[in-house]
Amino acid sequence: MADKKFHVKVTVTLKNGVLDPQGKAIEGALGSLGFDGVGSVRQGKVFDVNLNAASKKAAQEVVSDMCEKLLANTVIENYAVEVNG
Amino acid sequence: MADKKFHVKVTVTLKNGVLDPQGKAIEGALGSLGFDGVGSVRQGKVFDVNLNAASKKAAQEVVSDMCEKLLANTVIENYAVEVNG
Amino acid sequence: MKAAIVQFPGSNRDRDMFAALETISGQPAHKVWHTDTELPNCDLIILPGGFSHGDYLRSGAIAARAPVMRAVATAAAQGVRVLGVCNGFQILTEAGLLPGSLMRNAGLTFVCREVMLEVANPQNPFTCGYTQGEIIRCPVAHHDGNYFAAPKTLAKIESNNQVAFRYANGTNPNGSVNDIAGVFNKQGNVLGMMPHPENLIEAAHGGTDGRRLFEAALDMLESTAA
Amino acid sequence: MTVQNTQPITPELIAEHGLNEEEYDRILELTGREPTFTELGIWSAMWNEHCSYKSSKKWLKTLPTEGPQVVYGPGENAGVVDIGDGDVVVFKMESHNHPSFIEPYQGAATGVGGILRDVFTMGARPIAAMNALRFGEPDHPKTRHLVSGVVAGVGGYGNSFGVPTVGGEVEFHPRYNGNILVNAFAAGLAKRDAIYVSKAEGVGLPVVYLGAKTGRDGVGGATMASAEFDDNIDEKRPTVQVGDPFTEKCLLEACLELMESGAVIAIQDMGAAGLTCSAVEMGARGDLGIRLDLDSVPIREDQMTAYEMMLSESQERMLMVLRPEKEDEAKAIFTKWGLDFAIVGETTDDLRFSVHHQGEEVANLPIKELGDEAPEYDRPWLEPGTHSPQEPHLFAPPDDYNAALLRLVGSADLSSRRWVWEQYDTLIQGNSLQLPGGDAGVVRVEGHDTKALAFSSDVTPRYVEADPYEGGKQAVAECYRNIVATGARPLAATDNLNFGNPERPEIMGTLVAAIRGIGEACLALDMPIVSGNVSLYNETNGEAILPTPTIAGVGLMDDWSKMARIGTADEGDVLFLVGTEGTHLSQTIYQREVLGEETGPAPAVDLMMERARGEFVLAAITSGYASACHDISDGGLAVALAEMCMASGLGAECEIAITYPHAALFGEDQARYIVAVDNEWANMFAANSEGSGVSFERIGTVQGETLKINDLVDIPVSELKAAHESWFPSFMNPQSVPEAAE
Ligand SMILES: Nc1ncnc2c1ncn2[C@@H]1O[C@H](COP(=O)(O)OP(=O)(O)O)[C@@H](O)[C@H]1O
Ligand SMILES: [Mg+2]
Repeated sequence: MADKKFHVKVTVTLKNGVLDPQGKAIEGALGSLGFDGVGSVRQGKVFDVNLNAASKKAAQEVVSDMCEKLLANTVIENYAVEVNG
Repeated sequence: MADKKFHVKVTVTLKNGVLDPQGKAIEGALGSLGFDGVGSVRQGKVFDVNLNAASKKAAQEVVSDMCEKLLANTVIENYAVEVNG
Repeated sequence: MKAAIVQFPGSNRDRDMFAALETISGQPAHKVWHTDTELPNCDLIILPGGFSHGDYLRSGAIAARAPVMRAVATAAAQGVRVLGVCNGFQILTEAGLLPGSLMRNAGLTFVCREVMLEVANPQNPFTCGYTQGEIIRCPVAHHDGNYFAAPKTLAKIESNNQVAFRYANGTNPNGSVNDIAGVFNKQGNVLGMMPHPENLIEAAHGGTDGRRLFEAALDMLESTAA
Repeated sequence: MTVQNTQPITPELIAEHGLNEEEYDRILELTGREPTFTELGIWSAMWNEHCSYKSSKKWLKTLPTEGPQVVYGPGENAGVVDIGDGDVVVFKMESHNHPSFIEPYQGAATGVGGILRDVFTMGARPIAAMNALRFGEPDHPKTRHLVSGVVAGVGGYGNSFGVPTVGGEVEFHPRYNGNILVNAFAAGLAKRDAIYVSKAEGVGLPVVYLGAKTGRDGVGGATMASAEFDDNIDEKRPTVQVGDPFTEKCLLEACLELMESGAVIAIQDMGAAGLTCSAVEMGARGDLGIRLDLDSVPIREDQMTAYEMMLSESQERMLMVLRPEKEDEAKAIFTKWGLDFAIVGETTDDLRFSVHHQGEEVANLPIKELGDEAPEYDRPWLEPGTHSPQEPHLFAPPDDYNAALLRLVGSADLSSRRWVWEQYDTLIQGNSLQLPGGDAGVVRVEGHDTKALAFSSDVTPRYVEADPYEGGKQAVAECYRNIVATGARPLAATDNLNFGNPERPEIMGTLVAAIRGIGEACLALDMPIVSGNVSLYNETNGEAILPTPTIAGVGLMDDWSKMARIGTADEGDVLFLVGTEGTHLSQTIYQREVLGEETGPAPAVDLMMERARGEFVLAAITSGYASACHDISDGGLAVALAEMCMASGLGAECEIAITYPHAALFGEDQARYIVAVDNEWANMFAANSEGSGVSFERIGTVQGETLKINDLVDIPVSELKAAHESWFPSFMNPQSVPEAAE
């Protein structure tokens, strides 16, 4: 079957309430660099995945599966998948 | 001045041509998990920043400044700032 | 010669470095806190290993923006010797005092083991205790030591003889480009390296190959080229 | 998730808190009324197995805990042992089994963080760490993921914190498929006259909260650690604690600075059931009441209830009682290190634990009873059965001794753990004299020219399963031997007792017998138990882990220049076997790997013989006769010889007296060592052994590049090494080695 190319963006973020030491350190550093008014910073990951799939829906599914199996640690992280044609 | 709350999303990605060991390792791991058709994977970071600023534009500016000064290493990374009301 | 060691929150080989300098020179080094804006009068500034600020965001990134780094940059511009080991190397690249970046190890895991280093340029106050092409032993212990520089920068580093050490005999532990383990700045008074010479300076460490680096930097060698 | 303090106390709620009817009746009596919701949480935290040791206390009391070297035995955050010159070594081991199964990286990382905190809470700077890990069978679908996460987590925390990891264990067995074990050990150095404990003194003094902010992490965690798993495991996930080694490193430096300033009266880290346990302990120990004001507790999440704050297991937090006049100085230190500092209460004279939140008193309980009156059970137990001995002739010999030996050194349990320990910083602090790969990790005592400490962690669960009493003895004996083999004198030990559900009499019987064995061995080998940890309910769907009482020992070396190593034998050295010919093949690695069975009794441990041979080997090493030394354990004499050859890169030619070849080569009889002696000293060594009545045999010479044993074994050392080094990497990276060896 003739697959199409898709560009998929995956965003992985920590679940609510899970401690984010990185975010905390960045908040501190922004403060000491003189940035005021910073309420909170949370850090996450993005993945740009290029892949071949039969359809947009198939791409969405396969990348969600990748998230479950590898890209996200679903015990403490959420993920979002966004497919671009 | 009465500041408003803004939620800003910063995406930091490696510039083209910059080595991405994590992305490469993920490509390999996806392959061995049986995912076919994966062209390339690049890993980046996202930051969710909550801050107070006078306006959307001000928020945009201050966060861009944060990127220049800290959040991104502009020698090897690009950044994008997206402000939500 | 007087040395100063800069301490950041999360530095953890500062004590190793302090002990090594004292063992070698018999003199305690100054300790400088990351919020200090002035440096004590010294001829050698050392940024030690560790996980400054947890290495959060990027290794060395937050430390590179500490107040003390302005003073370090000024001193470096005046020709004071600056040595960054491991996290110190990462901080120096983040601060723009050395070219290139240290990315995640190619194997993605932390690596602690002994490697072999080839001395690539001994015409320098840090490396003049070694000979050209000499192979020495040195331990590494890092997660982000994969040296990377864009092709143009890399070409410059090579043509200026800015490579201090290369991993030798197939012992590159992290995927560094051109096996680079340590680089100088253009002027040659700033050195950054991933391996830990301070952990191989006495019999108890099982070898003393790291010693000559400090003896050279402290002008303690018998015949130091000026 | 926010449950108000007025939540009615129903039988379901009581059961959810792991409390039975009898326990609840006692709580009603001690409270003098129905407890509030927060109070129920406090009682359950204090009375759960993890904090109260209610099933094991009766038996733990039988362990030897005293000796002239012991400064503080069990009961403090860590044991404290004198090493002379005004110095002490402070150490303990603790499990983080359940959390590591749920989230391997963070579970292992926070386990390391917890044990480091126990050590520096007492004023000691951590100088060495170990990790004893047990995973399910290699083929189990979860194992690889768990190994990689746990190892990365142990390294991620310890490396960043800056403590060298100098030893540990990794084993695989199907009985750990549903319950892995992560036991973390840490040791620190302090001055004998500058040890800090949790006992508060003085009324009206500020109770100070230090370190990281409080979130909802691990709420219910202590309860979880003491509950059996079932398939509903997913529901328990959101309570995962995340470790922040950076904050912990800052906390270490700040605490040590603060102690030096003289501001600290009492200090207690917040571990399981954080604020509750630490506050109660400080008060109860000091015969004081504590009043807490939760509105001052630094929090990082909105709308936290009193219940959540009292039970939160957020990491990197401490509670202290400070001298009021030093408050400003103390605060400055913490600000310098970027840590939260808040006065959250005070000591009182009414022996009540009184907790206030938003203008309301949410708990008011008798503090002594909370601390000391936890139930203590004499659970029914069954004396374990025994196996009759199996003579060597009942076991088939291998078709090919070379193949058998290669198989053993390349097996899952005996292969090199390099893949693991290279992810750990083993060199930091510049004092590591022996790295993982030998018998024990050895670390120089900073500030002293010649002294060093040796560390080893050991247990052979298959022996404990076969015979808990002998297995318990064996764990201590092997630890003793590993320390002796470096030339250090064993000083004291800590234990981590990992077992299944103690409410099952056969499991309880195993625990009882193992403790008896451990106790006897510790007494005979002069290694008092100075701290420890018990992890029960390691079961999934009714299947328990192998009984795993991990023993971690510490030894002292007066002069490290005399130290022995596994790999320092020289060409021409004479090899001696200290001990007798191997005879015991039941429950051996040979039986398991080559014959595919695990049957019969564990090897018996003759403690008098262990002691006598240990003393002899120690004397030989400290008088400088031994150029290398290694104890004989898993895999027997042949594996021990192979390990010495691989470590030195040199071969050996051995001719040994043999009755049953397979038993002589692979038997796992106890109390044995191999010592390499310079040819010049060989006769002297032999005369000394004879003189001291220790059995020995001159078995061969170090030479060439091949290991030869009689006409049975003839393998190039390089081939042994290839088998030994390849198992772990090919297991963890199957894609890079397509046809991974089984
Ligand atoms: N998880 C680990 N971390 C660090 N070192 C380890 C680990 N597991 C095993 N080792 C090291 O590998 C070597 C072999 O382990 P083991 O077979 O358990 O030793 P022994 O038989 O002497 O008790 C030892 O030096 C031990 O400390
Ligand atoms: Mg051993």
